[in-house]
Amino acid sequence: MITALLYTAAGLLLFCLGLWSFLMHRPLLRKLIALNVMGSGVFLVFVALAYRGPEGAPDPVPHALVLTGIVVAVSATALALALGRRLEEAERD
Amino acid sequence: MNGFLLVIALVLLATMAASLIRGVHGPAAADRMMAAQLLGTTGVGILLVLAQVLTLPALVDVALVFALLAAVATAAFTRRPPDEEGD
Amino acid sequence: MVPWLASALLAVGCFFYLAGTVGLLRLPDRFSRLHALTKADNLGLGFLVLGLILLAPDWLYALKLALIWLLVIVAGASAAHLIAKRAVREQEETPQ
Amino acid sequence: MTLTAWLPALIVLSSAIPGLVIFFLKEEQVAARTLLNMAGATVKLLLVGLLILGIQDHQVFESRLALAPGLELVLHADALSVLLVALSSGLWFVTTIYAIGYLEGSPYRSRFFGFFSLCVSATVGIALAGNLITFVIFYEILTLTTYPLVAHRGTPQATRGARIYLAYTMIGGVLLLAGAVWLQVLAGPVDFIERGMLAALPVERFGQLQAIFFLLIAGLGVKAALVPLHGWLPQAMVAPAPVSALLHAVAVVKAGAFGIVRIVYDVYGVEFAQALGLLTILAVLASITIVYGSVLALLQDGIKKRLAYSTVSQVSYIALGTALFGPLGTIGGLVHLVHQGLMKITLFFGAGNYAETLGIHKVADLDGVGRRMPWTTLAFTIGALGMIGIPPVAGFISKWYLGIGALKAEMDWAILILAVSSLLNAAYFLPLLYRAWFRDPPAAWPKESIPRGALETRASLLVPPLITAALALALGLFAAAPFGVLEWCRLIAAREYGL
Amino acid sequence: MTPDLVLFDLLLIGALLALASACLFSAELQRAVILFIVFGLLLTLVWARLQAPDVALAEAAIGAGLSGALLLAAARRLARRGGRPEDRP
Amino acid sequence: MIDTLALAITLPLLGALAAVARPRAARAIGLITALVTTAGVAALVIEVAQFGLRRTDLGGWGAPLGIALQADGLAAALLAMTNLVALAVSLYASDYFGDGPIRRHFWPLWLLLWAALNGLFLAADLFNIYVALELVGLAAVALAALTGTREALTASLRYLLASLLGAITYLLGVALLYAAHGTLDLGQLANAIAEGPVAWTALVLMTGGLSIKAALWPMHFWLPPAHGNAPAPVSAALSALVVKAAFYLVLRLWFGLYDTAATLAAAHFLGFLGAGAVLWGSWQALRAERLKRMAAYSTVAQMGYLFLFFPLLAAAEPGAAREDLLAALVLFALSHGFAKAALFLAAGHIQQCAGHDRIAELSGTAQRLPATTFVIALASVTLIGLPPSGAFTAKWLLLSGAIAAGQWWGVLVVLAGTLLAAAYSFRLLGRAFGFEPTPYRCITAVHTEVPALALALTATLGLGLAGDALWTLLQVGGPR
Amino acid sequence: MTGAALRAFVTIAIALAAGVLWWVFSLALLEGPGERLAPLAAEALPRSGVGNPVTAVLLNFRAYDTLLELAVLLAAVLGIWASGPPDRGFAPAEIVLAGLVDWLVPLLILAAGYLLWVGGQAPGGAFQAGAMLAAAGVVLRLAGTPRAGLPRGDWQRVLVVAGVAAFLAVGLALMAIGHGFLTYPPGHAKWLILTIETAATLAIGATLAAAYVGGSPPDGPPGEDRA
Repeated sequence: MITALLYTAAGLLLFCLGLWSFLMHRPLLRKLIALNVMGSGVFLVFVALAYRGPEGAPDPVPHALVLTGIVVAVSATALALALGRRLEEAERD
Repeated sequence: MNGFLLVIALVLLATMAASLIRGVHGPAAADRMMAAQLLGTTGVGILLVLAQVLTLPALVDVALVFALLAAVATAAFTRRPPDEEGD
Repeated sequence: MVPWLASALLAVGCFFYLAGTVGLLRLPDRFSRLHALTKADNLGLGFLVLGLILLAPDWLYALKLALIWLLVIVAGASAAHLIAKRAVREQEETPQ
Repeated sequence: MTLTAWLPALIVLSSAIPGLVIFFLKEEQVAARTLLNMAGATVKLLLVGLLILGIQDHQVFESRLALAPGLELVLHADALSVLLVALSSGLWFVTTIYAIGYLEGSPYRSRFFGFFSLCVSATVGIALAGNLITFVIFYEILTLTTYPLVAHRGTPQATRGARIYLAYTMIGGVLLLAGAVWLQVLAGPVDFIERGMLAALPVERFGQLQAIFFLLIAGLGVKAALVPLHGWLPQAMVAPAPVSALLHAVAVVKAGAFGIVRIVYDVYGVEFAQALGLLTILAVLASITIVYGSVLALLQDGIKKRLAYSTVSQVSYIALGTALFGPLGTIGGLVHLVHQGLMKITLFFGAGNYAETLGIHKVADLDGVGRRMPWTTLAFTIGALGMIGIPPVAGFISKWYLGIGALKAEMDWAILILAVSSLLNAAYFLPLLYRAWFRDPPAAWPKESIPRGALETRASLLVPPLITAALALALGLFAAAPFGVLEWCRLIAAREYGL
Repeated sequence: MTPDLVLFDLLLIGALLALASACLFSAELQRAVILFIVFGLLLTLVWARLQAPDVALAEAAIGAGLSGALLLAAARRLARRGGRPEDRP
Repeated sequence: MIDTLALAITLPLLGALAAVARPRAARAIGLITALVTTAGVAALVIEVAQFGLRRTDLGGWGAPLGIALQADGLAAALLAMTNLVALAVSLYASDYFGDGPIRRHFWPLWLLLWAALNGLFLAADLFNIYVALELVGLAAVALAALTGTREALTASLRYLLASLLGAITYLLGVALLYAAHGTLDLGQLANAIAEGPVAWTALVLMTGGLSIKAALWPMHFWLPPAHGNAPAPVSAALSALVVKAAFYLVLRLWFGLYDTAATLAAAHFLGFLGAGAVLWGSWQALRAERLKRMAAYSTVAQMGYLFLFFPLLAAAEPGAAREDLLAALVLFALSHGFAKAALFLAAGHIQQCAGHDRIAELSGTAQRLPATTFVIALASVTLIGLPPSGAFTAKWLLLSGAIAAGQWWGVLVVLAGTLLAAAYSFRLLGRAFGFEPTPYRCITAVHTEVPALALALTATLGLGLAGDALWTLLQVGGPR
Repeated sequence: MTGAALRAFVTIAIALAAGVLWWVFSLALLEGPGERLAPLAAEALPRSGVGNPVTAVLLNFRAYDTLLELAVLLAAVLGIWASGPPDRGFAPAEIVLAGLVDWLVPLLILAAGYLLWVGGQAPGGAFQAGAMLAAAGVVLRLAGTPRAGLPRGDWQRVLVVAGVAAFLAVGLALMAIGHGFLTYPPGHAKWLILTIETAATLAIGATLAAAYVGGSPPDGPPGEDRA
């Protein structure tokens, strides 16, 4: 249980750090990284609460949710970067 | 045995944390990439040890993926578009 | 006997890792750092893998471990080259 | 399907459906448009005839549609609604004829007639509304459908006038909405019932009821042009003459005045309103408006502007009658609802004829117009004399009953108001008549666009004022006739006072 | 629960948070990107430690491969444009 | 066995795949899919109306291990609106994009969005909602960027970032609920959740995340530029449907999942934000220089009205009064959906014909584009909340509720919002009759105006006069 | 409020939020149901057709989530395609990199196949395998292949939709024969899942690689070259 609590705390801290950075920075890339860190924090919370000691088999459902979440995060990042690139081109013209 | 392996993992993690300093401080991008390279290899090591400690053979696969993709990351880091490519 | 040997190998691997890290942190110029780094981490991982192979439950597992080491060496060599090139370029642009 | 359940809805739809169809007609399909308009107007008159016959037969006409649980659209025909339904249907018929003549050849007539028909539908809906929410619904629809008519000409003045009109009526609408909802929260669904339904509420809510009354009156007062909510009316004069006629005589101001009547009699109940002390305040408001409107009318040199301020003043007679506690005052107010409509529409038709035929807009240009356009001027004269209250025109009847109503209600000061107002009426109408009949015509009219043929102007422009003037005269001459307007109003008053 | 493991956990979490902070507070974009890639690496170790090898595989595969390459490319473009990209949305 | 619940999601998804694979036929595929999907959803809505709650366990596992789809009256009502609007938008888009190059990007994304929206309304699982929400978000962002102008791209990026932030925050709330109760199924959670800090925090996180997506003031900042710069059919879908979907989830959470635990103070807070949205959104709409911007700010305001219902709903005892309020809320949302879509479609038409949408330079639309002007007028009637629209009925009930609860500030906000809405609507309509016409370069084909007209008429006459049917539909197992 | 004050306010608020969140999550973890869905999943695993519980969740118990997840990926790449043509990419690789690519790409593809196959029984699966394929694409593009090894034109489009298409085909076919959407009949689950996973791997690989290329693919009928 201590492990789960420890990693949950880490996840929440990542979430809050990411949120802070998201709110404080304007560049797209920074906001994206911040969002990804926030996402990682949430995923960490999920995985931490799936953990049930060194002996017990972990709960597979949160793992599956996190996998789905990672794919979603990658998709969003890729789309954002593509839009950002397009915007740069539009601004250059 | 597991206790010793854990100590190994711990030491490896410590070296990793230490090399993070180079990663953070740089000064140049190449220095960071070197740090990243070392971190990757150390990560592979830790994963292999963890696979043993936690009896999770799948972590060896993770290490394999790591090893394969480290090269991809380095290539992505070093390549530049043609208009900037020095050579 | 085997566990002892394995432990020894692992400890040696660990030492090389440490050496590599110290090199990365302490060596003054970029290219010597690069050399220290590649040598150290290849050797470090090598001994580590050797130690773990001794503990491996089956041959496929052992084979995978060996494969990983091989991969890291080859990829590491290429990577070192690429990074070196980049470092040269950076040096031309901004002196260290 | 029974007729009693459908007739009120059909009366509303008989102008709404032609209106909607007309939108889709092409500009040059004049014949089809005229046919539709006149067919709709005729059908509506016939249906109203059926309704009146049925009501005398003690049939109950009611259409219902549930909007939500507890919110129903109710169209219900009672004696009071028949008054406004008959007035608006009749005048719509006449005005349609007039508008066809007036707008001949001008652009975007499909749009105009479409909204024109919808506007009448809304008025009829207001007349037939059987509960407060239905009233509010049609009241707002009326705003929406008259706005395009005011803006129709598209000139900057028209746009501005329409904007001011909208601002006033929207604010009024919002106040009315607030009052209506509040009342419904206090009292449940507010159906219009003779002698009202609020007296049964517990005493501690009376304060809220007073507040609601002022909200409602403020909302209705905008359309009824109670001072100081009248500001839109003179601005809306930019609309084409048939629209002004409609706004002033039938639709908009009547909707407001009719609403006040409904609220006082069929929501609060006149006795309860008296008990709450609301009537006196209403009477004061109405009196101020009457005098103020008349004074301002005197100051105008545009004919239509003068008529507009006259409307401000005259419509408040209805509110005044409503506020005079006692059946006689009620009768005075109610008959004036009809009488003012007939007389004012006659005046606007006349003013429209002067403008359209000869380009006359100012009082000063009226010199000698009686010789060039005797029939129009005759109708105009009847209307003006009625407004002043000279017998035997219908306006006299209104003022007579208002006067004795004021005595009965022990509001003697109201007599003074009536007297002053009549003097002022005379002061701003008589010079017009004098100029028209007794001054010499100028060498050339400002802009003579319809040459004199067999008739002084187009037949479609001439016939409507003659009809309405004749009616105004007839209502005065034969006021006591059975089934006349006066008798009808007596009936309503008797019921409202539980006599 | 062995104390070593707790020590390992603490060290790992400490490194992770330190890295995240360094990455998020970094003044320079390209550095932030590289640190973010390294962050993914550490995160993989976390997943491994928490017995989530599937997640670790995915993180390793995507973080070092596609995601890293995408972010590096973006950072490079920005660096090439030279201007401080503070005016971006 | 034909499962209409699954069909509502799979049909548009299939269409999207076909449109990706065969871009040259994208338009035909899109139109066929639109018709088929609408028919399928119509079947579902009829099933719900006739047989009551529909639920299906995907994969046959059942909650909590598997995922269920569920349609109650509330879901059916919103599905009906969404699919009708989407059908109209599709018909309009087929003319708007024609055979131009954008069509091959538009159709697949649009059908994906459609599928995701249907999925959201049917979702009965918290994590599934997250995935569907992200699908909605990404597809919507990609669609909003289709014009490719600088403004559109900037706006889309901002939209994307806000949307991702909302989704992640929501997901953290989901994690908390899963940690506390070990299930993700809405029905099971509704039974499990008890008042306390855990339930509270989860609600705050999820509501916070969703209200960014629902553009609740002051988290609306991303909406006006994104909706104002997207292609017209996309704006219509975004404003009418996408924010509505996020709002629907908030509603589900508050009055389906939480019911007992949601307390008055928090609902009041949302209500205050709603009031802020009404006033600020309307004021900005009044100041907007462009028609589509105005419409977008109007969406901010209209979303505010929806949140004004929250304190009243939370205060009302279960019973008829509460059901009335809930139905009024749904009626409001549906009316706005139809009307706003109509408004944006009409705006797109004007933009195409005039070459711009600057309100100050749009004169004489009543003469040159009478049907389009009529659509705008009808839509405005709903936005202002005038009779005979459904919004009027809803507003009446909202005012009743506010007066009955003694929330006079709510009454004032509604009345002020009404006046402001009238003011911004008539800025354009007032110019419509003007006689210095803008050069309109369009010969209007009648069929291009039919979708918008149908939407506007539905909002104004259909929902206004037949709104009573909604009460019956909402009886089907809605939030208690 | 000044900028600095606002920043301070936000910082403090977030710090407080972090504390509250940790407290609340601890509460949830300490008081929450110890087992959650783990025993249910373990109990249902034998009937799921696969041995890896995570794969069982992803492709059987919560397959619908995965279907939507693939749709999210599709939406992203469609959005990227809509953002115009890709840039030119990189110059042909010099010798070291080319050598690296020569052995790395086959290995990556091999690894992808391995992860896909092993995913049924052990950690691994479609997404991880797809990511390896995508990594191969990334390396190829870095080494100077502009389209990252993706097929031209319509085949690329077909590849990108393959995952969702396989899911839908299986799901709807099952529904049509009376099993319910995505309800695998006992005994067939393993092969149906493997079919879906194979298609999904190809689709994910192609999609992610296309996302890295970053622009719309050249259009034209299959095989037709309009580059």
